[in-house]
Order: sequence, then structure tokens, then C-alpha cells
Amino acid sequence: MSNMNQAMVEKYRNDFLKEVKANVEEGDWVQMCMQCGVCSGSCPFGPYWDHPPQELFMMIRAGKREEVLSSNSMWMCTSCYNCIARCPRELPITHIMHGLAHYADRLGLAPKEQPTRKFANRFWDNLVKKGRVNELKLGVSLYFMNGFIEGIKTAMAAAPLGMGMMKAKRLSPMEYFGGHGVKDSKGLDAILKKARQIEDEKIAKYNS
Amino acid sequence: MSKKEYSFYPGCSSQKAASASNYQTSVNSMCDVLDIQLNEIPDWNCCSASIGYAGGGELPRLALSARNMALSEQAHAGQDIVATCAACWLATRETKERLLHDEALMKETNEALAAGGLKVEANQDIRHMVEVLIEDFGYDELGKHVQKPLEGIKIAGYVGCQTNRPFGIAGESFENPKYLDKLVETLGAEPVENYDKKVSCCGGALAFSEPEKSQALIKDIIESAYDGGAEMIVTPCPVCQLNVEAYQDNINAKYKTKFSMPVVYYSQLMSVAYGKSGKEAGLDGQLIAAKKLEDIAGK
Amino acid sequence: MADIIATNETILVVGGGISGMTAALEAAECGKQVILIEKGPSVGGRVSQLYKYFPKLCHPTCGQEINQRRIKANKNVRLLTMTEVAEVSGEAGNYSVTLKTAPRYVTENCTACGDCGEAVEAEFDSEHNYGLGKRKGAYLPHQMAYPQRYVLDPSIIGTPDATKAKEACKYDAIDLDMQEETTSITVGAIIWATGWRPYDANKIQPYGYDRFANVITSVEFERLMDPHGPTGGKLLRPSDGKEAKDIAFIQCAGSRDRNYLKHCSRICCMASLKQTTYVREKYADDGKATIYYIDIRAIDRIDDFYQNVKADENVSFIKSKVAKIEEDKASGNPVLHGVNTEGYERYANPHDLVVLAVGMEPSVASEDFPIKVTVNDNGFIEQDEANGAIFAAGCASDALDVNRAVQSATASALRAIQVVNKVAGMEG
Amino acid sequence: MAEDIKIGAYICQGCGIGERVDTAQLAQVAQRDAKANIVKEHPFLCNAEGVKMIQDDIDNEGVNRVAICACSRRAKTDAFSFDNVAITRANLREGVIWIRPDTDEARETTQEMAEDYVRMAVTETKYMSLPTGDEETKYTPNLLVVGGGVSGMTAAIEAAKAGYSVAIIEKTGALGGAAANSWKRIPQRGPYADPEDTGVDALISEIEANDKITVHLNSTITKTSGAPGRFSVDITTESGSTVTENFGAIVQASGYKEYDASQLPEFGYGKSANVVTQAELDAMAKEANGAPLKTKDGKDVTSVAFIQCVGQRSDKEGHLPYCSGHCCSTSIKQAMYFKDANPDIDTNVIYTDLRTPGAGGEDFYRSGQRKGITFTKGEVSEVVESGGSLEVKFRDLILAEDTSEKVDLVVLATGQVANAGVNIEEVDQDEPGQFTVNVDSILNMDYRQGKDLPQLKYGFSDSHFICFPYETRRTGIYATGPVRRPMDMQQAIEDATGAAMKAIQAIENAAKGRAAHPRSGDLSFPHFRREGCTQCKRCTVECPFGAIDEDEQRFPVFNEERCRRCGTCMGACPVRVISFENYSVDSVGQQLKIVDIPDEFDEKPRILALACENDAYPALDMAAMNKVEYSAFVRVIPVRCLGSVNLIWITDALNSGYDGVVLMGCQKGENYQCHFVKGSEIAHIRMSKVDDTLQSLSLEPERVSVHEVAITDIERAPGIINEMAETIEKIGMSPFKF
Repeated sequence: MSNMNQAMVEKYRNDFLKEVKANVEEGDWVQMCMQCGVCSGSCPFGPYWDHPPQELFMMIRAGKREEVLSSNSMWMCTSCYNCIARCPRELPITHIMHGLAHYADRLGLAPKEQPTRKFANRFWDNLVKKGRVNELKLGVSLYFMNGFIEGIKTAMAAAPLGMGMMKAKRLSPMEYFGGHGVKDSKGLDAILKKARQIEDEKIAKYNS
Repeated sequence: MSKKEYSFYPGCSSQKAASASNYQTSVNSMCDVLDIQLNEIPDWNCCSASIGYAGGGELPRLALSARNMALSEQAHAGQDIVATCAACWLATRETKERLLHDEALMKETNEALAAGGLKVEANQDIRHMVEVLIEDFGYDELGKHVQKPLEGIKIAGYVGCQTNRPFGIAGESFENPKYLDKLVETLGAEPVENYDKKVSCCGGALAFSEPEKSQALIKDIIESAYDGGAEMIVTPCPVCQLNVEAYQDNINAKYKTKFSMPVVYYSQLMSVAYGKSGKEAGLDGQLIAAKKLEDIAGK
Repeated sequence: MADIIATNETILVVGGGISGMTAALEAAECGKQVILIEKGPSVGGRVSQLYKYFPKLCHPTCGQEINQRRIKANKNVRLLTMTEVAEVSGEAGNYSVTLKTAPRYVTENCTACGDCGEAVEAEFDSEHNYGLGKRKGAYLPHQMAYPQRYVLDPSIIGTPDATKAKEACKYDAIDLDMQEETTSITVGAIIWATGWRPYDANKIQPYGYDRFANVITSVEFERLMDPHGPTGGKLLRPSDGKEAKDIAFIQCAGSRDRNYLKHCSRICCMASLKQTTYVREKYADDGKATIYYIDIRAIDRIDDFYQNVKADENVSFIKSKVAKIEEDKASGNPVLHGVNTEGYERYANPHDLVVLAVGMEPSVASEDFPIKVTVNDNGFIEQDEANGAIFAAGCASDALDVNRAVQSATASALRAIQVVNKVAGMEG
Repeated sequence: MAEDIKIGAYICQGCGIGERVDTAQLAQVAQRDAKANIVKEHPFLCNAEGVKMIQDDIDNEGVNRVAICACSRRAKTDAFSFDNVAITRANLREGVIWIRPDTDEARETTQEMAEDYVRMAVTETKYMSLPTGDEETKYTPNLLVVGGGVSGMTAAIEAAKAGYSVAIIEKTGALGGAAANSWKRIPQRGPYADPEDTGVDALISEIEANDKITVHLNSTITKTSGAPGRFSVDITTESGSTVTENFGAIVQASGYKEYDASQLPEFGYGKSANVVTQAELDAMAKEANGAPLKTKDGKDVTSVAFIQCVGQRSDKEGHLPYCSGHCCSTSIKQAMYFKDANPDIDTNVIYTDLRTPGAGGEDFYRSGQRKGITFTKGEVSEVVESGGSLEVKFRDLILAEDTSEKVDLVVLATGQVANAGVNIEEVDQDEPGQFTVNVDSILNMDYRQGKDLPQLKYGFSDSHFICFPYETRRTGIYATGPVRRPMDMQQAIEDATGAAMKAIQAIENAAKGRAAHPRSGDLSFPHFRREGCTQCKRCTVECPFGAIDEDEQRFPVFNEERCRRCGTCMGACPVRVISFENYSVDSVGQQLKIVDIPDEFDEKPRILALACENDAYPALDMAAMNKVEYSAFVRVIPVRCLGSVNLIWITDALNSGYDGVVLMGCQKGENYQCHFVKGSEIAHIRMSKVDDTLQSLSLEPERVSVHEVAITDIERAPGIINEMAETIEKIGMSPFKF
């Protein structure tokens, strides 16, 4: 039996579905999909998905682990909730997409250069620093997330917008040096740390 | 009507010098007229919005909102939590529903909160400001305070996503919610009937990471408003507001359009109609000046 | 209604659609005394609003004619129209039932000559045509209406139209003083055949039934085919009266969906397959039909109908729950957006007309039954000992096609007979 | 019929009749031409006073034939319903004034039309008598149920509950049928989440405890003769002993067998022991009695594939063209056997359309998904054994790729094949007077037309009618359960209850000599004049219900209780020796003869229209309601069925100077609409022979036309009449005017 054939045979085991059910946020719901496709048709970024949600669910059932987890697709979710609102089977698709993206990222399988992956991570990093988002720092880190030269270009292109925002007092350069934050950042840190710890304990050892 | 008090969750973008600070200004003015007292949740934190997932994952993300709820329960027991930001409202409300729906999750969340000395029961209603206006006041009541009807302005009610789905405003449909139109009418302005992009997505947070794809969506939203004869767009969501207002230059450059469509918050319309000044209505925070509103406010 | 004779050997049948008529007739033709009540002014129910049945493509009026003849010929059946059950109490073999009869304002003297209809002026949405056409304030519900007797719309009472109707009648058949009547009867068993109603398409917001003229329901589509229906039997679309040659059928519009009806309504796949033949009937090779579906449920022997439709080159099938409909403002064409899940293909398809295959909802909401019966999550009455001698027939019991509804009605007639025979002491 | 005929003719002036026609003239015609004994006009015949006037004449004047000259026979039936008299109707409203223009020019022809209808109605009363019913029928409250499966047991229990005695004949040694080999059944009550007990044991105990039900095990039927109310059935045991019992009606619940999966080598059935059918899987589960299911080589099952639509919904040679309806839910049920025992067992259902209809079906599907059963939209091409397990090769229709999965066990959803006995259209009949037992037959009927129920399609003995699922072609014998149509147990239970209902109704009606559906309650039945019969067999062959047998001399033997009173035999008889009391060669023939035929040069042709009373006649009525006009030259006579039209009526009409004859019947062919099965078709065939008659009279063939008319043909039916009028205008009047 060729490797290829062996792979095809192996993938139709249900293992990946079980992995998703165990480890992905709201992953239990994947099995409830009936392949109507209303989610795929409802997505505002639909045309940019290599594999729309309903197809991802089928791929999960078909055990296409690599293809799913390294996919660019779920990073296309804009969190518009159209899919959830319309899904006839009550699947929390937005959350499953977020869950898959997060899981893929944790496993290191998500595409490294995926811009939303980078942005989303920076957003998180930004907010946990002080407990509140620092829009300026987030913006700056965003501009430079593709490297220094790219960042300068992006920043230059966005400069008029930044200036406009500052003029409208909706962006302050002072934010870069301090800005808003929670007072009890120690408590918040402890909470997040604990939460992360609980979650880590739950993750099965599928990361191979 | 007597004073109404709510436990208030302003959210990051409403802070001073943040992207929706003008929203907050107008909300304050509006509340002043309606005799609403907003009690800010002490030491609230970011909800992580809908983009925090990549770094945050499930439980840490829920813990963020749970912490806010816990703080609110402590400080403002018996009050509903009110948010003005769609993402804040959604993240908090989702957290509440998940915690109530899933005992194990509630337990884990409290385990995490305990590390910060907190405990959550998720016993307060989580409401968007628009819900408060419609349900606790009603259009008739809101209309009573109008001093300067917004006559002669045609406004497209852009509801967007997260104030609309998955929860939405009671009695409204996901596909064609009419509350902004009704509000616009209440204030004396003219709504754009059948504004067909009223619930289309603006790209949300992906406006940053996928600007071209998002701006294509935003272009349709603005174009459709122009098609409907709108002179202005009104929205209940800071992300919608920023995305639709801020990228018009980029869109004009790319698509050779000549968009210059003011995008305001419902609270700004209300503040002006209630007789507040342009500054009180946060109109100085517009990137694209809402001239017609300024004119009315200036009268 | 003082002349109604009913005893605890009488069977009450509630609902005069095909299930109720069947249950009543099967029992009556077995020698049992039956009271058949119908809320509307004539019997026939939903099937009288259909153009053809699947899979035979025969006309429901044919069976209707036979059933009406059976009623006319059978003295064991007492038919009361415009009548509803107000209250029920008691137990198997001995129920006290209060009936409420709304005034028809037209007596048995009516010869259906039609003079009153011509005399009155006000027009109302025609119930028979699901509001697609108009009817007068004095009207015969439809061609096949039985009793063949006119009825006055209650809203014309007290208006000049009422007087006009009365004056036009040569047979003293109009009684404007008629009042609602209440009748108490005793019966031994009750057959509940209250049927179904089409799911309210306004609730299916992504499809814009409330916003787009050229999005209609499957039941309305049936009315377009009626030669005496709102379009004179032509497939014309509502917005501009243009011939609708390219028609989309959306399956599970309101069914199999937690947002609407959770259950599968069973009939809609076959109904749409049938309706594709209407397109062919009207436009031959110029007509085009597209069915958007999740699963085609052409169950049992009649799967061959599906195979035949599939073989028609002008009918296409797309496995997809349509995500949303937008209207192309220039042409008035509804544009369907979605993804064909067989191989992932995104579409934005314009059609002349969209037909929503709307689901089947029980007519009586579970909280509205006059006596406690076991109703399942989907709103249908279940067979349960606890129901005593109250038996569901037809679509009150499940989402059923006509054939199965009649089967169910026939079965319910036996269940009722078992009770009244027991009362009569026949069983020992 | 010794009583004197006394005809009352009552002419209504209401609904505009009085204004549009000269009713005094009509009264005169009734009296003078048609010889009515009492003739009365009334301004409003259907009101209480008018009805009383008629009733008084019946009570006091001895009127026993009533001709109501008013509206259509379909209207005002409540008012014009008089007991113990024969009633006819002259359709002056829908048939005359509503289809004619109210103009001075039309007045004369409208009047003529009305006069003819009055003549015809009065004449018809002369040739009909009140049917008395068959006095020799019996009341036999005893039901035979053939088959001891769920359908049969249900029918028996339900009929017994209504007070009837029942005998069940079961071929095998035990009750239970196919369901007895099942472990559990698809749920029949909310929440439709889990498989439930089959209920078979409960049914069996109920039968054992019921003294109204007797059971014949290891028995078959070796002969069925008689008719409803008096079936005589030979019940023969395996050992060969036979008893004969009498029954009032029969329910045939002979069930199904599973499609033979060995005809499908591509699925590995027969090659690997671990490829089983659904029935075999259920048997395995029953045997395991809750213990984990093992492969045939004794290993624990870790993965199962369910392949749907195996050999079904397929036009391949030898496959079943239909869907068996239950298999999707059955596979879900069976996958639950595994999942409920051990959620780690992989169960995948490979389907093309998942069919779980109705209130419970979708709940059950969701429950299956919740339990972790996976569903793959795919088409399986092959199952092969490979390395100790089975490889299922298929095309994944969603991911659009050819792929495969390895499993321990494959379950094939093969279809239901009806146990319908012999196909009477393919098996030669016994010679009259002889009877041989056919071992393949279920009922072994000694009917002239064959030993079993006629099959409708794909071997199922179903009704052809949507509105009337129990409209059987053998009166008093009702097929139920999967022999009638593929179905699951819940439907079979409902169906069997319905069949039991029809069977007891047949018993009650037979006892009173009443017809079964669709002419239910009709007491008339064919009277036959043996001395005139030429033993041509047309009536015995053409009877749609197999009601007529042949004796050894090949004379027809009528079985009244089997008869559905359609009159096909009457139409078939070349020597006109068959008639009904109220519907005969004369009752129609004399009507058409009394029509006034104007002189050829009057330019007033006459057209005879014979219209099926179920479809064409109502269509003409509704045309009238819509004021659709048609020719004043037509005279319409409703007939029970086009099959009852005797050629002599056509010949008589042509001979007496009619210029054209139009026959309007139901749709024929595969989707026939005729409730007497082939009436319309037979009429078409018979009329094709009318050409000879036309030729011998030197008449143009266009003068006779036959049409299929639907009840909705409100424009078309009048159009057909008008076309004939135009044709006559073109080809000229008939020369046969007297």
C-alpha cells in the first residue's frame, strides 16, 4: 500500500473529530452539522475562505487534521455572527472558528504570516499588559508586525488617518507612554494565569 | 420618569482619547436629559472583544468578562449591566449565558476568579444601551425630550453585526431590524427605507488585519447608503462607526469614489435633538463632519 | 342548533379538511353517528387550495367531489360549518362539548345564485387565494365550496353593503340579525382533525418574503396555477406581472431549523418537485427550475417522481440552504446567495421568482387545546392513553402528505368506533 | 316492481329560471311529451314550502318518481332528498340558463334546451326504480388477517377492540414477523431520542389474552372464494390439514422480504461475513441481547459503516427503483446500538439524501448526531476485504473526492420487497370451474381475474389514489403494511389500524347490500338476463374489481358484494343484458331518444354529451358558475363512468339524428384518474370501434369524439362541446333526422 493510500485510509478514522471535540472551544458541536452550507453562504468574507465552515466540519469528520489546522480559513472570521444566527442546527460557528484558530495557533500549526493571527495575538498581548487596550500601541505594533520596512510603509499610509484621529481627540500620542489600565493588575494577572492553567490541563496530548 | 441607575461598562474605546471617546461624550449628554445614572464598574477590564481569541483561548477570555461581572455584582448589586459598545455587550452577555448554561464552566471560571479574590454569579442582566432606551423608555418617551427635531436629514440606520447577532434587540429581526429607523423617525429625521446593507459586516476587527477585504465591504455599506439618499449614517457600534467613517479616504483612493459620508452614533443624534451643543454631542470628534447636525445644534 | 342530536355513541370530528371529512365519513359509512364541525364556511381545508397532488399530478377537487358526494348521501353525518369547539370536559365515552357557531348571515334558503355578491361593493383579501386576490363581502369561498352557500363577511354587517346584499336576495336567505350560537352536546369520542397551516414566511427573514414581491410561498404558487385564481392560471410574478420562467424553489423554508420549525415537514420536497412540473406545463423548454435543498426527501414508492424530475434538463438541484436573498433593484429579480456544498461552489443566482417551500405547522398551538392532550415538542398530538377518547387525525398528529393524512384519519375513525361500540355494549 | 309508476315533475322558477325560460311551457312538455302524472311549478322550489309541496305529493298522491327540474344534481341536495322515491334532476340552472347568454336571439334555443332536459328527467324516472339492495347478503362480523407481523397483529387487535372476531393466519410457527427479529425499533413518541422496545412481545401477549382473536400458525390460505360478507377461506396447515372458515372481510398484511443483497457483489455481501444487511444486524443485536456486538470472527467491533440505498433508488437492472423509507432511521437506530454501548465505536452513515421525515424523524437524526454518529454524503462504489478489515470505497460528495474508510463491519441498507403473492397479470388463470392452488399465492382467490390482489407498481398492492389510500381493487380485501408500500413500523401500525377500519366497514356494508367506496351506500347492483347472454366474457374480463366470475358454461356469475356499481359490465355487454335498477341501457337510452330533434333544415344540430359524473360533469357545473357559455345544441347526460357507456347509446343517438356525440371521461393511462380503474381507457378503446358504425351509416368520423377531462377543466370542457358544434357547422348536419 502506498503512503498516499495509507494516508487516505487512515484519515477516515474519527480521531480528529474526537480531538476537536475534546480540545476546541465548542468543538462538541461539529458533529451536529448537516452540511446545509448556510454558514458558508452567509459569511461576509466568504470568497476568501479556502474551506468554508461547513466544509471544515466535513474535513474534521474526514480526519483532515493538517489541512484543517494549517488552514488560513478560520482566520477569515470577522465575528459577524451571521452563521450563528442562521444555522438551523444551532452550531456556535463563530466560536468554533475562533476555537479552531486558537487551537491551531497553540499547536503551532497556524500559518505564521496570517495577518489576523498576528493581529489577534497582539491584541491579546496588548490588553493583558494593563487590562485595557491601548489603541495606539496596538496600532503601532500592528504596523510593524510584518517587519520594520513594511511597518514604516504601512504607518506612512495610515498616517493621515492617525492624524485625523488625533485631531478628533480619538487617539492620543500620550497613550504610548502609559495610558489607561486596571488598578488591580496583579489580581487580573492571577485570574488569567489560573484560567490558562486550567485550560492547559484540559488539553489532551494530541499535539504531535 | 424617575432616575434610572445602571451598572455601566464603558469599554476601552470609550476612554478618554480613545477611538470612541466622542460616543461616550454624547452618551453622557443623552443620559443627562433622560435622567439616567451610569455607575461605572470599578476597575473594569477589557472584554477582549471578538478578536482576543487567538491569544486568549476560551477560559482566559471568559474570565475577563467574568471579572467585570463579578466587580459589578459587588459594587452595583441589583442593577443591570449596561454597555455602549457592541463588542463589550456581546462578550459580556455571551459569557453570562455560557456560565449559566454550563456548570463546569462556571466552576472553572470561579476557580480562576478566586485567584484574584473574586466570585461571579452572573445574576445581572447584560444590556446594550439601545435596549435600555427602547425597553425602559420607549420611542414615545424618547420623543418627548426632543427640542430640536432633526428635520430635513435623511439618515441610514446602519445596525451592523454585534448589536444585532446573535442576540439582537428584542422583537427585531436579524435581517431587517428597524429600531434605528424608528429612532431616527422619533427624532424628527427621515430614515432610509430598506437600507439593504444595514446588517452587513464592516469587517470588524479585521479592518486592521485585512484592510482591503474589509474596505470592500465598507464601500458597499456607504454606497448603499448613498443609493438610498442618505446624508448621514447612524450606528450603535464603535467598531462600525470607526470602520465606516475612517477609511473613506482609502476607499476613495482605491475605488475612485467620492465618499464623504458622516457616520454618527444614535446618542449623538439624540443629544443634538435634545438640545445639546455640538461639543456635548461629541460632534467635534467626527473625522467627517456631520454638518447638518452641527447646524441644528448651532441653532 | 337545537336540532342537533348527539349521544355518547356519537363521534365528534373537529375540522372539515380532508382528514376530518375522511374520519367522519369512514365512521358514518360504518353506521356511526357523526357530527363534523368546521371553523370555516365550507369543508375541504388546505387541499382545496392545491392545484395538483403529487405524485399523480391529479386534481384535489376530484377527490373533493367524491367526498362531498359522500357527505351529501350520508345521513349519519351532520355537518356544522363556522363552528368551533369552545369547551370540552368529561372522559372517554362521555364528553360534554360546547360548540360555538359564528353567524354566517346567510340561511339555508340560499341558492348560491350570486346576486348578493354582485350587489355588495367592499372587497377583502381572498383567504382562498392566501390574500393574492380579492373577494367580495358576500361571497362563495370557492368554486367547490360545500355547503354551496354564500357567506357575509362580518365586517360588512352594519354597513350599507349588508343592506344591499339583503335587498339583492330574492330568496330571503340573508339574515342580518344572526347571532353567534352556543350549543352543548354529549359525544362519546372526539377526532381532532384541525390540520396545519403554512409556516409564516415573514419570520424567515433572510429570504425577505416581507420585503421582496417576487418571493412567494409554495402554497401561494399553487394558487397561481388555478385557472380561476389570482393570475387566471398563469405563472406571473407579483412585482410586474412578468412571466416567471426561471423559478427557484427553496426547501426547508421554515423546517428542519431551530430558528423556525425543528421538524421536517415531509411534504415540501415532493411539493417542489411537483411544482417544477408546473413550470414545464406552462413554459415547456423555456421554463427553468432550480431546487435548493439539504436532502431531497421523496420517500418510498414515489422516489421515482424525483428520478423523473432529475432527468429533466431544465431542472437543476443545488445542495444548499440558501443563505440570503437580495433583490436586484433594476430587474426586480431576487438574487440567491449561498454555497453549493457539493464541492464548495459559491453562487449568486438571479431568478424571476422564488418559491419558498414553507413548512407545516399544526393549526392549533399546543396551549390552545380545549382539553389536556399529549402534544410533542413539535406541536403535534401524540397517541396516548392519557388522551382518553380524543384521537388526532391527519396533520394534527404529524407532518403528513395527503395520502398518509387520510390513512391516519381512517385509523382514527376506528379508534373512535372502538369507544362508541364499547358504550353501546357491542364489544362483549 | 309491481307498483304503479307515478311521476311528479316539479319545475322551479327561482334563480332566474322563471325569467329566462317559459316554465309554463316546460310544465306542458313534462305532461304532454314526457307523460308526467303530476306537474307543478314553484317560484322557489328548494325552500321549505317547495320541498313540502313535493313531500305532500309523495305522501298523499302516491308520487314515487320525482323529477326535480331546477338546479344541478350537485346542488341543493339537502333540500331535495326524499326517502323511498326515485329522484332525477333536470339541470335548468347550471345546465341551461347559466351557460347561455340572456339575449333575445338566444331565448328560443335556451327554451328548447330546458324543454329537452325536462323531457329527459321525466323519462329517466320512468326507467329507474328504487334499488332494493341485495336481500341475500349476510352479516359476518368476523375478520381474516393474513400475516402475523406487526401490521397483522395490529389490525387484529384494533378490529377486536371494536367488537369483531378475528382469525390470524401466519405462515411461520410464531407471531411477530420481521419485527420479531429486531432488537429495538425507531422511537414512536417524543422526544424521539433513543431506540425503543419493538413492542412485539406486548402485541403477542395482547393477542393471546384476547378471546376474540384466534391464531393459525404454520398455516397458509389454499383457497379464498366468495365476497365481502361471505368469504369462504381454506386454511391449510403445514401438515396438510385444511379447515374452511367464513369471514366478512380480509386484511392482507403479508409483509415484505429484504432485498437479496447477494445480487450486489460490489458491496462484498457473501464474500465477507462482516458485511451484513440491516435485518441481519438487528438479528445480531437481538441475539447479543445488550452485550457488545462482535464481528463474525469474534472481535470487538470498533468501527461500522452503514451504507444507505443499497440496491435501491436505482434504475440498474435488478435493483429497486424506489426508496424504502425506513432505512435512514433504521441505520441511525442501529448506529445507536453501538454508540449507546460504547461511544468510542466509530459509526458512519454514508448516504446521498438523509430521509428522516415528520415530527420525530429530524429529532431522531439530531439525537444520532448528538451521540456522535457521523454522516457522510457519499456514494459507495465498492467494499473490499483488506488486511482483516473492510475497506469501503466511496466518493465523498461534499469534499468532492474519491476516498475510502476502513471498518470492522459494514451494514447494508437494502430495501423492502413486497410479499404480494403472484402477479395476476403474468400468471395464467385457471379454467372456469377448475381451481389449482398456487404455492406462491398469498390468498389463492378463485376469482376469474386471478389469485391475488392486483399490484399497482413495483410489486406493491397499493391504492392508486392519493385521497383514498384504501381504495382497493378487490372489494373487502385490504392490503396493509409493507406489502402495500415500503414503510416503517410506526406507519405500519397506523396503516393497519386504517385497514382494519375499512375491513369492518366492508363487513357492515356487505350486510346491508351497500356498495363500498366510491359509490358508498349505493344499493343498486347489476341485474343480468342470463337468457340473452352470449358468454362473450367481456364483462368478466373488464370488471375493474374482479366482481364477476364465470361458471363452467362461461356464463358470468355476479358477486354483488364485490361489485362497486360502476357499470363497466353494462357498458361492455354487446347484447345489453346487464343493467342496474336505477341506471340502465334504457334509463340513459330513452333520455337521449326523447330529445326533440329539429328538422335538418332548422340549422339546429343536436349534440349528445356523455359526461363522467365525477370530473366532467362537475367541471361543466363550475363552468356555469363562472358563466362560461357553451352551445345550446348540446344535451348532457351524466354517466357513472365512461366505462358504463354502451355503444348502443352512440348508435341510437346517431340513428335518431344527433349530429355529434362527445364523451368526456377521466384521465387514462399510467396516472389514471378513473376511480373505476379503466373506465375511461375502455371507453376510448370501444369508441375506436365506433368508426365502423359511422362508416356503415356514411357519417363522418369527426361526429364522435372521446376526451379526457379533469374536474378543473372549467374552460376546456365547454370548449370541447363548442368545438363539436363548430365541427358540425363545417361538415354539415346529420342526414338521419326524422
